[in-house]
Amino acid sequence: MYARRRFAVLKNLLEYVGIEPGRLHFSWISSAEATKFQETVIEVTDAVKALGPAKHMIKDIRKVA
Amino acid sequence: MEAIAQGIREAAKKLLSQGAVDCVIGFAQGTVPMRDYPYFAYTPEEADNLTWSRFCCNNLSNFLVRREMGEAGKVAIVAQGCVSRNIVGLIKENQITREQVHIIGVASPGMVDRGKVQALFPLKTITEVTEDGEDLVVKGKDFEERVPTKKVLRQNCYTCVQRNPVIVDEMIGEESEATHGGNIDKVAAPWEKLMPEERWEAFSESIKDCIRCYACRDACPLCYCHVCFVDEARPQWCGKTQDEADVATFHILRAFHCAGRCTDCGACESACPVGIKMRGFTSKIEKDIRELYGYAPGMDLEEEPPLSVYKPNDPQEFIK
Amino acid sequence: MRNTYIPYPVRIKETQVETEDKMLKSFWLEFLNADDAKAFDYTPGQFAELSVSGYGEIPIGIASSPTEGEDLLFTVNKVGHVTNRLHNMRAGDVMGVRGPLGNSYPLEEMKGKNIVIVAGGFAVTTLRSTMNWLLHPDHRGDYGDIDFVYGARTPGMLLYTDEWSQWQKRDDVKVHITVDQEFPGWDGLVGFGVDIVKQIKPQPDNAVALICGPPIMIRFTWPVFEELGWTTEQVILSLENRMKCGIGICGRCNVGGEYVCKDGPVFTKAELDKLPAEY
Amino acid sequence: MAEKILAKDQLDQFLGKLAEGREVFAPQDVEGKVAWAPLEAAADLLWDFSNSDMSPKDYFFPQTECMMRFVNKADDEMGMIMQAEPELNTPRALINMRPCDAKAFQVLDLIFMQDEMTDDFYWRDKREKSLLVGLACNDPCPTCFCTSVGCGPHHETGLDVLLVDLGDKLLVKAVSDKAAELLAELPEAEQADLDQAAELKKAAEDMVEANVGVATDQLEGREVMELYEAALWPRVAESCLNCGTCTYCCPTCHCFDIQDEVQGDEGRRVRNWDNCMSWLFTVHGTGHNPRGSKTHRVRQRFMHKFKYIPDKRGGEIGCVGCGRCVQLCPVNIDVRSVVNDMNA
Repeated sequence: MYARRRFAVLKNLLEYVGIEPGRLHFSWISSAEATKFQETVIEVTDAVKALGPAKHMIKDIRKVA
Repeated sequence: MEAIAQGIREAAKKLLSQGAVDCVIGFAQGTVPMRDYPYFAYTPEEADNLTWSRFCCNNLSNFLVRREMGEAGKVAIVAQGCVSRNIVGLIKENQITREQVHIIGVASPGMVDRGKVQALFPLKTITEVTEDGEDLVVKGKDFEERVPTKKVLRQNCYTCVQRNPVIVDEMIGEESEATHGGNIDKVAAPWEKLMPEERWEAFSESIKDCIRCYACRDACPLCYCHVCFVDEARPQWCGKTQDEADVATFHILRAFHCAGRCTDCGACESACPVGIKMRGFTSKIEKDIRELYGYAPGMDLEEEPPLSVYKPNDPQEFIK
Repeated sequence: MRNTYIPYPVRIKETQVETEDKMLKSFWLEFLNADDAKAFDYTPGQFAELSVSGYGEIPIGIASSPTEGEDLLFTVNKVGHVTNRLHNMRAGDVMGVRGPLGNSYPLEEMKGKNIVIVAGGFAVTTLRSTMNWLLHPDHRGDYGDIDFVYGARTPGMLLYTDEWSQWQKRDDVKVHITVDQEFPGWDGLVGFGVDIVKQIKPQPDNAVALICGPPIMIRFTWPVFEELGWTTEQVILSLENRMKCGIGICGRCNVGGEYVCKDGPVFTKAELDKLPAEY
Repeated sequence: MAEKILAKDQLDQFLGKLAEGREVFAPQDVEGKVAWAPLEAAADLLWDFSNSDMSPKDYFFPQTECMMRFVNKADDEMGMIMQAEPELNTPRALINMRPCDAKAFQVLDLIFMQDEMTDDFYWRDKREKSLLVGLACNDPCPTCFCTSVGCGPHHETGLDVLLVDLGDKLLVKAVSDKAAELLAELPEAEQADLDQAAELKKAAEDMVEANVGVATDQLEGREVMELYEAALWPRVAESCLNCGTCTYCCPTCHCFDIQDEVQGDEGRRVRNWDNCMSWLFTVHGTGHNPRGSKTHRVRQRFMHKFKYIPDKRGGEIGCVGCGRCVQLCPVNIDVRSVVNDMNA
């Protein structure tokens, strides 16, 4: 319940600085909810794949520093 | 302004000569224009060096947790609205006790943004700036001009909602209008109106000059962690390079760590040697905290910090 | 010009866990290139930066002596990111060594003098190197009497047992090995190193002492020497500070104007007394 | 070589020659700040400015610099061997550098290039491939104190060429022979030009002398411990935030950190500026910190510049009086007052 508040603020902040919505997910899953866990993982990976490679916050150490 | 400064000096002398406090934390006149600096008066004689002006841009409450001398003793501190709100925050976060501080309250006149004044005189060297009524008198080697003070205040001062201290032991001068008249909600989170791609550009542009000196963090009364996340070595959360990803990680996470605690005092922006305007992103967090949880940090000693409590009906449409 | 930041490639030849708590592990390293082995011309007391690609570098005293051949010995305490990784590496793995770095024990000036060595815990590493140098047939005749005092908390925490056991059999060196408390199966000396020094009463005439150990040991050992009439010029210490470049530039090992990595790590007590105690 | 004259309207030609085989950089007006940037045309050169906000040390000692690389593959043990980054491809020319900044490089040479072992490959590479063309200060700022630390507004140390702004033309003085070819065809200066430059020099020196300076005459004779234990340090440290502003804007501060970074198959060893104000800088793996308090750290910076470096490097002071830290310190810790207190 505390996390819900913190997460709301973080999600808004990340989207505010230009991280695409959909890269950050939050779910409540109990240890008994295996199916929900599986579904969520599929949903999240699909959503992130659909967005394609991240454009920001990516460090490339091959670049000449 | 000089009357207030005189009042501060008198109050400080009294406290020090009575032995009521060990030290009075205020400001003294700096050696460069528009840079009055945090000063620690231990004797009534030293209290003569105290001043008060529109160039007092540090948040003095920072020193309540960063001082090394005489840490055990009681101190007096000069506090306007935002500083008093940070004192409230520090008390609520168990960093200090109310009994340890004697608050010499002053109404904030609004502080000057040095960068704005310099920008009026591009590439020129400003040698002296003095306050004269509602104007600043700006002098250089070959010029002298008057600038209306209200045109060159820090952005946060225009939208300040609490110019008078929220807790006080003695007040110097009169209380002022509560606000400077600006509406924070009209200017907070300036990039909300942009498209996602433009937002990153705006954010990235705003931090591009960062040299990672961490003056913003070190000037902030919220950043009292003994080891900041950015200094943690095991694990190392954040890279040390000038790569945009590393620099952005620092700024985003620092801002987030201040969520629900930031009083918009502007000390970070005033401390920054390269003129980064952190409020471009910190104001978004504070806006959310106001809108989602109806909270303004440091306004009273009782209200629970917004990220340490919850309500069953908190917004959660983002949760699947 | 040689880029002195680039480590020499070496292969781990052999490893050995040294102590019962498994926190200290020794590594014998061989150079991949013969030229590098020649270039790595060192003297006991010097150290090197051990480099593990992807993890970083750590400054470690060289425990071997050049009299033992070209391979290098390092004994590493597992405390951080790099040392944790190093402890997981095995014989055959390739890593890097950068050095030799720093000054060394003043072996030239020590010639003709009696020598007292006091080592505490795992600070014995560069003193193992020194002992091997001093006891080598080519060098032994250059020096006077040698007392070697070495203490650890428990018998299981003593390093290099095979070696000092051999030294104990020699009649040209007095070896005093001690542990802090009585221990089942331990029939050697009991007590702190400083207690042994009190007992053997080393005489200051024409003598030099090398003391290496935790700061607390040094603090208690010096007064004993002082009592016996030793001067601060005769007592030689080795410092450990956080380091990065190892060549006297990057600034973090500064003690006063001295760089522990370049001007040290070996200093006389007289030299250190003139500097801030920032170590 | 005798002094030459370069008319400002001839600058494009001169810069054209300078740019043959070199990248040229100069302080310019970048969004209202004076910053070093690649130079496109003579028109972008500034003539009325005090100095760049940040020191140009970044050209020789970048804030982030890759030192070496390796292949990060468990099955490629030879790949794990570190390989040095390539040297600088194209030589550089830095034009309109202030004399204090050039002097700083000469101080740093004493530290980066000491002997065979302490010979910083990356520093030397860039130093040797750079031509420094200085611009004398005719109008120093109130925070300048170069003359009190062995430098001056028309100082030549560390430069290859010194320019003196004479209005519509520049007096060109070859300091090293590195730029002889560039200057060969320029006309020689008249006596009147030399006289004008000498007057400007005198006037600028007088201006700096009139500012608050630092006195360091007592420092050499004092023991390290006497200065170290002086009463002033806790008071200096009191307002200090322990941020890195003073060290990062400083032309002579040179402390750094070295770290490894990996990303998939790629690995590198990289150095980043670091600073003695940071708690992290000296802390040991055991948690012990030899400079554990703010007072320790603040003292280190001043002692290093004004006592340790002079003691160690033949009297050379580790400060060139550029005044950047005075202007930028968020709490106005003024190096001049600190040093004068040390010297008192």
